[in-house]
Amino acid sequence: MAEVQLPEAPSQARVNEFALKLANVNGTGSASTNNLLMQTIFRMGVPVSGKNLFPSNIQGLPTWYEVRVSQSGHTARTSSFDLMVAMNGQTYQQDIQEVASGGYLVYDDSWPLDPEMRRPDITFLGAPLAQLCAQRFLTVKERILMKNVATAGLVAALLALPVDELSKQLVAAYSRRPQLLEDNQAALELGYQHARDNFPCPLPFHVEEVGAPDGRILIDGNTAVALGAVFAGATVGAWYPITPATSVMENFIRLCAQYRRHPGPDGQEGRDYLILQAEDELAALGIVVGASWAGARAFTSTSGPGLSLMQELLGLAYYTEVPAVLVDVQRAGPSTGMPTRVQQADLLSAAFASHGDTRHILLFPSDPRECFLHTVRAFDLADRFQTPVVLMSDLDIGMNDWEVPELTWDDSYRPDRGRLLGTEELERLEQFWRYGDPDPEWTTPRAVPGETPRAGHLVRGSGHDFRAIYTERPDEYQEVVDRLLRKHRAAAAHLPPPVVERREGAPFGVITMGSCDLPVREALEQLPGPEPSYLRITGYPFPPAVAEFIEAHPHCYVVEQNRDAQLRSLLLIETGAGGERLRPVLSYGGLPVTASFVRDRILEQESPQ
Amino acid sequence: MAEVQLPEAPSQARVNEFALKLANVNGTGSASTNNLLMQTIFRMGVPVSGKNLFPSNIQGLPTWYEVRVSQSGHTARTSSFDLMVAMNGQTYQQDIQEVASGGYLVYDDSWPLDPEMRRPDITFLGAPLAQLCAQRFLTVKERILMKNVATAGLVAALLALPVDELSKQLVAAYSRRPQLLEDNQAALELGYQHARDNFPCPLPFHVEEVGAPDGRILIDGNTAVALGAVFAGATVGAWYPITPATSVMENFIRLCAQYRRHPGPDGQEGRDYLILQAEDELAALGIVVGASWAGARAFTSTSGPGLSLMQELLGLAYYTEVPAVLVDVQRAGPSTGMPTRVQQADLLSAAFASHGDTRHILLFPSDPRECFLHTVRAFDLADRFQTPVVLMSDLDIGMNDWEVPELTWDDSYRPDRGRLLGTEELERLEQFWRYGDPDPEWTTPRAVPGETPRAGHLVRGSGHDFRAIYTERPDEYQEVVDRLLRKHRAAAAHLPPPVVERREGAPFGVITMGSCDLPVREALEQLPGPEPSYLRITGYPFPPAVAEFIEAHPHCYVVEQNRDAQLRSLLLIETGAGGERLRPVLSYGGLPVTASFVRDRILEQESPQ
Amino acid sequence: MTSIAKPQIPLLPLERNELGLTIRDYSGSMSTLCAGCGHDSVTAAIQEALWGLSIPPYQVAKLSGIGCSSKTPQYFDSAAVGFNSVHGRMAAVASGAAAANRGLVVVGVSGDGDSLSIGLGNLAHAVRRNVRMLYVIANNGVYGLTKGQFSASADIGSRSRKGEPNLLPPVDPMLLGLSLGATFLARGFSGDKAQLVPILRAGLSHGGFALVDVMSPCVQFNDHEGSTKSFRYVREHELQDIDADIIPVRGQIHSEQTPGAVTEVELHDGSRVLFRAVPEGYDPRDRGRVGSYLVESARRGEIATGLLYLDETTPDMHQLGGTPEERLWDLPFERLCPGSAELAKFQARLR
Amino acid sequence: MTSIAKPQIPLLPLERNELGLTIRDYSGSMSTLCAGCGHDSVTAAIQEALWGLSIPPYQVAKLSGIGCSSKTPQYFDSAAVGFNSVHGRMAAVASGAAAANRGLVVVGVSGDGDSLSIGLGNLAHAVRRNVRMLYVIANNGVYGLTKGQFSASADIGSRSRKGEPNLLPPVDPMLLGLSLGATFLARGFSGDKAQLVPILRAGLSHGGFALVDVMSPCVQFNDHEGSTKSFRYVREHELQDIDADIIPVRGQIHSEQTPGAVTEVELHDGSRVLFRAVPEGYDPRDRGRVGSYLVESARRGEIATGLLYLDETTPDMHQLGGTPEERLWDLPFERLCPGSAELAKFQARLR
Ligand SMILES: Cc1ncc(C[n+]2csc(CCOP(=O)(O)OP(=O)(O)O)c2C)c(N)n1
Ligand SMILES: Cc1ncc(C[n+]2csc(CCOP(=O)(O)OP(=O)(O)O)c2C)c(N)n1
Ligand code: SF4
Ligand code: SF4
Ligand SMILES: [Mg+2]
Ligand SMILES: [Mg+2]
Repeated sequence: MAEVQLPEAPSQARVNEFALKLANVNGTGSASTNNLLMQTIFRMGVPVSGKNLFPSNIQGLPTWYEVRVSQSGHTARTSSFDLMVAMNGQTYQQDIQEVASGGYLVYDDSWPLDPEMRRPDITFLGAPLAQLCAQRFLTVKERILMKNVATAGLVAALLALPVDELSKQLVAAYSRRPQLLEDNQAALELGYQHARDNFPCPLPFHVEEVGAPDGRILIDGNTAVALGAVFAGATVGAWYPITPATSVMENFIRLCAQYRRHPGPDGQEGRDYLILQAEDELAALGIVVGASWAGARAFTSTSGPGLSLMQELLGLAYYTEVPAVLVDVQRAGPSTGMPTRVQQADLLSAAFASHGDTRHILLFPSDPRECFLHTVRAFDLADRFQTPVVLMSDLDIGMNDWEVPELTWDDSYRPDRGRLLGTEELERLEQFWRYGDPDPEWTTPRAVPGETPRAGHLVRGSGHDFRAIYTERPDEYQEVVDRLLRKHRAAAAHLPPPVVERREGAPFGVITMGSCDLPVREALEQLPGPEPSYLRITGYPFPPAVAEFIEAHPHCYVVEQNRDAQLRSLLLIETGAGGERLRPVLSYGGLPVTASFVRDRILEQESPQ
Repeated sequence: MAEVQLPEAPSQARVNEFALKLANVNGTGSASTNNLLMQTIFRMGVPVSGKNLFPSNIQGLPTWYEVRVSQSGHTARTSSFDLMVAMNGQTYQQDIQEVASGGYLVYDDSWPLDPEMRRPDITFLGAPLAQLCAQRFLTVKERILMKNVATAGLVAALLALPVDELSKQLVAAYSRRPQLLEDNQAALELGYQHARDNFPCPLPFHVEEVGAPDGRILIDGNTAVALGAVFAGATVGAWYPITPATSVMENFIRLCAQYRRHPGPDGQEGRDYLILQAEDELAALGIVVGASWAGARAFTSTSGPGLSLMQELLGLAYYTEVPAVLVDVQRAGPSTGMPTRVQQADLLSAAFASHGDTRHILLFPSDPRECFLHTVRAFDLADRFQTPVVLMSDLDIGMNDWEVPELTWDDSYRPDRGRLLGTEELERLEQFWRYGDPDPEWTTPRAVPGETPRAGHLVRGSGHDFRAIYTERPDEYQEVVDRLLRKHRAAAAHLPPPVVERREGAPFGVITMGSCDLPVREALEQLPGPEPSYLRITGYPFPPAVAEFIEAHPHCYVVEQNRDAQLRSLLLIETGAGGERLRPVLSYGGLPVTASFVRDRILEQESPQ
Repeated sequence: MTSIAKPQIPLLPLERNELGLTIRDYSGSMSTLCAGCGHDSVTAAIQEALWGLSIPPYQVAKLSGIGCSSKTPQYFDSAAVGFNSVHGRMAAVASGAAAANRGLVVVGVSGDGDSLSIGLGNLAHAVRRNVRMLYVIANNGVYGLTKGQFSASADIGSRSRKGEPNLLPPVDPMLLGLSLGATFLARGFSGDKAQLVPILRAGLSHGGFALVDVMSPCVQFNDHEGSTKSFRYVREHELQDIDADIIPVRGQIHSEQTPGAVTEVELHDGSRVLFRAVPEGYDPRDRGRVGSYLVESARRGEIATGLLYLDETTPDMHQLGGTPEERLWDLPFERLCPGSAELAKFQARLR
Repeated sequence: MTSIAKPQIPLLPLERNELGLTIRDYSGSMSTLCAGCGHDSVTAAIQEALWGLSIPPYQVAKLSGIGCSSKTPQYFDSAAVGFNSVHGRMAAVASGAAAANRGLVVVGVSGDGDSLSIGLGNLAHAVRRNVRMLYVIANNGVYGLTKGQFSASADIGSRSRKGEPNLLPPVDPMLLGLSLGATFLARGFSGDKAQLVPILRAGLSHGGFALVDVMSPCVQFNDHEGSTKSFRYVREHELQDIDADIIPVRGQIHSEQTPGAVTEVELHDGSRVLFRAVPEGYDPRDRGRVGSYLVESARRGEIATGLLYLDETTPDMHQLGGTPEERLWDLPFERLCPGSAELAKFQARLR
C-alpha cells in the first residue's frame, strides 16, 4: 500500500503546499512545540492541519505530530512528508521511511546517525540540539523541555515562519513566569540561529503569509461539543473518563465554570449546572436518563467500551421514550483496541444499541464546527423525539485542532423541548396518557415529575400500553412499538441534511461520513475522468435523498474507517440497494484515512489491471 | 388480523386434529393439570404441543395453556380453539372470542355466566367445579388445587382420554404422599364423572390412541441445552437468573448433581463441575471468559437484558480469541419488554455484539432436539474458532415442552478443542506465538496458564500483534483483525448446514429460522399454487448455500419474530441481495407465530387485492 | 395487568393531614404481588410516611429497578410520576432525577438482588454522592421475581425451597453503607409498621442519602423453616433495641413511644429524630462503634433494627455541587446560554 | 511497545530460590510506566514474593483490568500466561480462571479506579466467593491512565493537579472488604518493600481471597502537595504498627523483623504468618474491632498498614463447590460425559 506522491505538489510550487512530521517521546513537553508551529502557520492565513499521534501511555513512548500546510485547502492527513523532524532515536528507522523523495530529515547530531539509516534521495540536516541545550540550561528537566522549544526555532527558520510571532506566543503563555519565559525565548533563538547559520533556510517548501485567518478558528471537536452543550442549555453532565472522550466533559466543566456561575441572592454560590463523575458508564448514562426524565437537558460522553456498557440503558431510554444525548468519540476497536487511534467502527453498535428491536438516531459531524452545531441539534432531536441521540464523533475530530469557519450563534434560538408539557397545559388536558395521542411525527405528550397531580404515571422498560401501563397483550404492545418505529423514521426529516453533490455524467458516486470528508474530497480531485458525485451522510435514519443518490448511480463507493463496512451495512439494510451497487473502501489501521488511499482503492476497482 | 379457519380441519375429520386452551390464574397449581393432559395425549402417540402463556409475576394473574393435537404433525401454535376451558373470570370475555365457530367453551357455572358474553355459534358447557370441590375438600388451598385436577378429569372425558392413564400419572407423582394421592384421584374422578353424566362425551373432535410414541420424547429446550452442556463436557457454568433462561442453568445444576458427583479417593466430595451464580451478567460472562481462557469448557445463559450487559466482554473474548458459549433464550424486547413472551429480536445485538468491528458465531436451533445438538456444537465451534458462540434459543423453545425425536449420542464423540496445545506440543515448538502461524481456517495456537514456561504470553483486549504484544502499528494491528474476519468466514463451513428445500418451479422462496420452522412449514402447505422453496437458516455466518438460494428465486419471504426484520437485515448485509428480493414477514406480538399469520401475509403480497 | 384499580371499599371517615389529604390520596393501583408478600406492607408504610409528612403526592418522584419489590411504585401514590427502570440501575437513575430537580421528594424502592447483587456498585456510589433521597431495600434474601434463587443478602446456612443451603456470607447493606460513608442507615421489618413508618419518615426528612433496609419476607420462596428472612425468624430474632422516631416540622408523630434513653438529633430540614438506644449510650453518630455493634449483633444471629447511623453534617450532592436553590431543569434559558457575543469573545482565543 | 526487552545489565551472582531460580527468572518486559511510578515498585515486590515462595513462574496466572496499574502484568513473570482484560472485570475473569484450574497461582493486579469505581460490584462479589487468589490494588487515588481524575479512593480534601479538591468520601477497600466478609485484608506501601513483600507472600499463601491494598503514588498526577496519596504524605502518615511476616514451608523469610508482640497464625497451606500488632492485643481475627481500628486510624488521618484482617477458617470457592482436587479443565472426558446409555435412561422419563 505504498502511497503515491501527490501530483498537485510539484517541488517548484511548494510554497504553502507541503507536509511535515515531528517525531518525539511523550511526556517530554513536545506538545507545546507542536502547538507553537501549528498556531503560527494558522495565523499566517494558510490552511493547516495538525494530527497528534500519541501512544496509550503517559510518558516515555514514541509520539508524532503531523502538520499539513495546504493553500488549496487539502488538509487531510497525508502519509508522506517533505520534512521529518526526527527527535526520537527509537523510531528513526521508521521515520526515515516516511520522508518523500527529495525531502528533508532533521535529526539531533549530538549523537552520530547510523550510516545504514541514510537514504540517498533525501537531505539529512543534523543539529546538535541536545548539546546546545546542555550548554545553555542547567537541570535535566529544563534541558529536555527547552530542546523542544529549540526545535521549534529550528523548524521556524527552515519554513520561514516569523520568529517574532513564535516569540509573541511564548510571551502570552509565560507572561507570569519571567524565568521560564526567558529560557523559552533563549531556546527558540538558539534553534532558530543554528538553522539560519547551518542550513539552507528557508527550504524550497515553506510558508508565506497570506493574511490574517479572518473568520476562521482553530479548535478541537471535543471543545466544540462542550460549547454546544453549554449553548444548548445542558445542565446535567455525567461521565466516566475514557480516551478520547475525556476532554468533552473536562471542557464542559471548564466552560460551565466560566459561563454558568451566577452567585445567588444571598451570596451563596450558584452553579447553574451539575456534573457528576460517575463510577462507570452504566451509571453515567443512568444519571443522564434520570435527569432527562426529570426534565433537564443532560448528556454523557464516552468511547467504544463505554458504548458497550451503555447498551441496556440505551434500550431503556428508547423504550420509555426518555431523551438522552450521548457523545461517542470513536476510537479503534474492538475491545480496548487502540485507545489513541481513530476508527469509525461503532455504527452498528450505536444504531441498534441494545437487545430487542431498537434503533437510535445518530449524527455524524465531519469537523469541530459540525460538532458544535450537531450537539445543539442532538439536544433538540432528543427532546423532540424523546429518544437517545448519539453524536458519532471520533478521535481525529475530537482531539486534534482543526481549522474551521468561526462558529456563529443565533440569539433567538430557543430549545425545542418537543411535547414536554408544562403544568398549565397538563391541567388543561382532559386526560394525560403518556404514550397516547401521537402527533403527525408519532411523538406523544410528556410530563416530568413534581409538577401536577394531573400527570401521575409510571414509565417502565417493560411492555406497556399507551397509558404506560404494563401489558402483555400483543395489540397493546404493538401499538407502542409500531409507533416507535414510525417515530424513528419521522426523525430523518429533522436531521442535518446530507451533503449531496450530484454531477452530470458522473461515472459513479462516492459516499462517506464524518472525518472522511476532507480526504475523500481530495481524492475525488485526483481521480482521472469525469468527476464522480459525492454524498456525505450526516445522520441516521437516512432521508430519502440517500436512496435516491444510490439509485441515480450505477454504483457507489462507500468510504469509511472500519473493517466491516458498517456504513455500507446500514445503507444495505435501510435503502435495500443490492451489494453490487455499494463497494466498500475501508481504512482501519487507526490513522486518519488519506486521500491517496481512497484514490488508489477506487482506481484499482475502476481500472483493474 | 382475523385468523382463517384451517382448511385441513373439516369438523367431521376432527379426530386427533384440533386445539384446546385452558385459561387460569397463575400460582394456583394449574401447571400440573396442563402437564397431565399434555402427557396423556403424547402417550397416545398423537403429535401434540403445549404452549404455556404465563405472566411476569408469581401469583394471581391470568395464565393460559394452549394444546394443539395434530395427527398430521401440525403442532405449531394456532390462535383459534375448538375447546376453551375458561377457568378465569377475569379473562372470560377475551377467551370466548378465541373459540372457533362451532367450538365449545367449558366454564365453572358455580357462578352464573353474564348472558351478554354468550355467542350463538359455540356451545357452552357449564360445570360447577368450585361447588363440587367445596363439597368434597376442606381447606381453601385444597379446593383451589383440586379444582384443577377435576378440570383435567372433565377434559379427559370430553376428549376421550383414558382416565386410567391420567390416574397412573397421579400415582407416579404422589406415590409417597398417600393423602394427596387420594385427593387427586377423587378430584379426577369427580370431573370425569361430571362430564360423562352431563356433557356429550366425547366431543366430535377428540383423541384416539395411535400407539406408543416410539422414538419420541417430550422435552423443553432449556433442559436440552443443559443436557448438551453436560454431554459436551462443560465444567464451569456461570449465570445470573433471568426469565426465560433461568431453567437452563437450574437444569445444568440438577444434571450435574446427577451425573457428575464422583466421590474422591478419601471419600471427600468430588463434584466435577463448578457453577457460580454471579452477581450480574457482566460477571457471569467474565467468569466464563476466565474459565475458558484457563482451559475449561464454560458457558452462561441469559436473555436480552443480559445480552446487552455482556457486550463489552463479548468484544473482549472476540478480540483476545477466547472461546465462550452463551445461550440467549430470547424474549420480547426492547428493554425489560415482556419477559414471559417470545421474540427473535436479539440477532443484530448478538451478531455484532460490542463496539468496534466484531462479529460472532450464532446458532439457531428450531426445537429442543437442536438445542441439544447445537449446544454440543457450540462448544466445539467456540474451541475450534476460539471465539464466542451464541446459541439463539427463545422462550417458546426454551420453556415449552416439545415433542421431538429421541436424542441420540455417539459415544465415540470427543470434544474438538481446536488448536489448544498440550504441554508436549508446546515444548516441541521452536517458538510459541499466540496469534501467529494461522492454519487454513485462520486459527492460531493456544496455550492455557499453568502448563509450561515455554508458552508465556499476555493476551489483551488492546491492539496487539501476532505475538500478543501491544501495538499501535497499523500493519501489525491489521494483520490480526484481518485474520479474525477470515476466521469468522471460515466458521460457516462448520456450522450446522442450513435446511434447504428447493422446489422445481417454485414461485418464490421462504426463509426463516428457529422456532418459526413448524408454522412456516404448515403455512407453505396451505398456500395455493406450486409449492415455494424453503430455507431454514441454522447459523451465522452464512454458508454460500444461503446466497445461492436467494439468487435462485425471484424473491423470498423472510419470516421472523421481530419488528425490525433482523434476519433479513443480516441477509442483506451478508449476501448483498437487494431489498426487493427479500420481503419481510414479521410477527412480534410476543406469542409464537401461527401458520395462518404466515400464510395470510404471503398471500396478501402474492395476490394484492 | 398491574393497573387493576383498587376496590373502593367504603371506610370510616379517614384522618386528614396538613394538606387535607387522606391516606387514600397516596394510594396506587392494586398490588399484583403474592398474597401476604412483605413488600405490600413496605408499600403501605411508605404511603403512610408520605401522608404523615404531608408531602404533596405529585412532588414525589418514585423510582425502582426490577424485581417484585421494584414493582411496588405502581402500588402507591398514583399522582406521582414514576420510573420503573432496569435491574440494578435505580440508584443511578434516581441520582440523575435528583440532580435535575432538587425540589423532588425522591423515593426509590429496590430489592436485595437489585441493590446488593447487580446494583451494588451503583448503590455504593450513590451513597458516596449523598444524593438526597429515600432508598428502600425490600430485603427478602431471595430473587422473588425469578423464583427463589439466593440473593447476596441470604444468610449463610439459610435454605432455599429446594433445600440447598446458602454458603456465601451475606452483604449487610448497613455495614456496607457504613464502610462507604453513608449518612443515614436504618433498618426495619415489614411486619412492624409502628417502627417502620417513623424510620421512613426520618429517611424522607434526611438531607442526604437515607438507606433503609427493610426485612420483607417472601411468602413464596423464603418464608419456610431454615430461612433467616422468614416472618417467623425475623419476629423471633429481631433486636428492637434501637428505635427511631421523628417529629417533623411538617407533621405529627404517629407511632407509639418506647420508654428509654433518648438522643435527640436535629435533621437537615429542621425536623428532629428521637433516638432510643436500648444499649445504654448507643450513639448513632459514632461510626466506629456502630460498626462493631452491627458485627456483634449479626454474630449473635440477631438483626439490629432502628435508626442505626446518622450523620447530619455531610453536605448532599447539590451542596457539594454548589448548585442554586432553583431546579436545574427549568432554569431560564437566558441564564444558561452565554449568547453570540460571548461566543465571539471565546473564539478570539482560538485565532 | 510495551514489550521492549529489559537491558541485560550484568549483575553480581543472584541468589537462587528452592527451584534454583533467580529473581530474574520472574521478570517481565521493561516497564513503560512513568519514571518513578509507584506501580513499578509493586511489580518488583510481586516478583520478589513469587521468587521468595519458589513458585514455578509458569504456574502463575496473572490478570489485570485496565489502567496504568493494570499494565504491570506485562512487567513481571514473562513465563506465565496472563490476561489483561477489560476495565473493572478482572475479579470476574480471575474467578473463572481459578474455577477452571485450582492449581494456578492466581495473581490479579488492579487499580483503585479499576477496583473501586467501575469494578466495585464485581470485586465485592469475588470477595464473597472467597476465590483463592492474590488481588492487589495499586492504589494511587487517581485515574492515572486517563490523566488524573479523582478515583473513588481519593481522600476528601486532596487536590488534583488543577487544584480542585475532592469532596466525596473515599472507599477504603479494607473497610469495604471487612463489611463483605473478606478473609484476608492487608495494606502496604509501594515505597516500603521490606513490609510489602512479606504481605504479598502471605497473600499468595492464603487459602482464599487475599485483598492487598498498596498505596502506590502516581508521580504524574497525584504526587504533589494536597494529595494524600503522595509519597511525602504516605511516608509521613503511615501507621506502620501492624506488620506481617511469613515463614512459608516453601521458603525462607526475607524481611527484617520488628520487635513487639507476635500473634502466630497458621495459614491455609501450612505456612505461618507472624503478626506484630503494636497496639497491644490487636487481633486480626476480631472482625468488629478491626473495623473500629480502621475507622479510628482513618479519622486520625493515618493509614494503617500491615496484615489487618485474617480469617483462615472460611472455605474457599472450590471447597464451597465441593470440587475434586484435580483441575476441572482437563478432567478426562469420560468422567464428564454420561454417555449414550445414560442418555437413553434419562429420556425414559420424558416419554
Ligand atoms: C439485566 C437483568 N438481569 C436479570 C434480570 C432478571 N431479574 C428480574 S428481577 C430479578 C431479581 C430480583 O430480586 P430482588 O431485587 O431481590 O427483588 P424481589 O423479587 O426479591 O423483590 C432478576 C434477576 C433482569 N430483569 N435484568
Ligand atoms: C469501560 C471503560 N471505561 C473507561 C476506560 C478508560 N480508562 C482506562 S484506565 C482508567 C482508569 C484507571 O484508573 P486506575 O484503575 O486507578 O489505574 P491507574 O491508571 O491509576 O493505575 C479508565 C477510566 C476503559 N478503558 N474502559
Ligand atoms: S414471589 Fe415473593 S417477593 Fe415476589 S411477590 Fe411473591 S411473595 Fe413477594
Ligand atoms: S500516570 Fe501515574 S500511575 Fe500512570 S504510569 Fe505515570 S506515574 Fe504511574
Ligand atoms: Mg429479593
Ligand atoms: Mg489509580
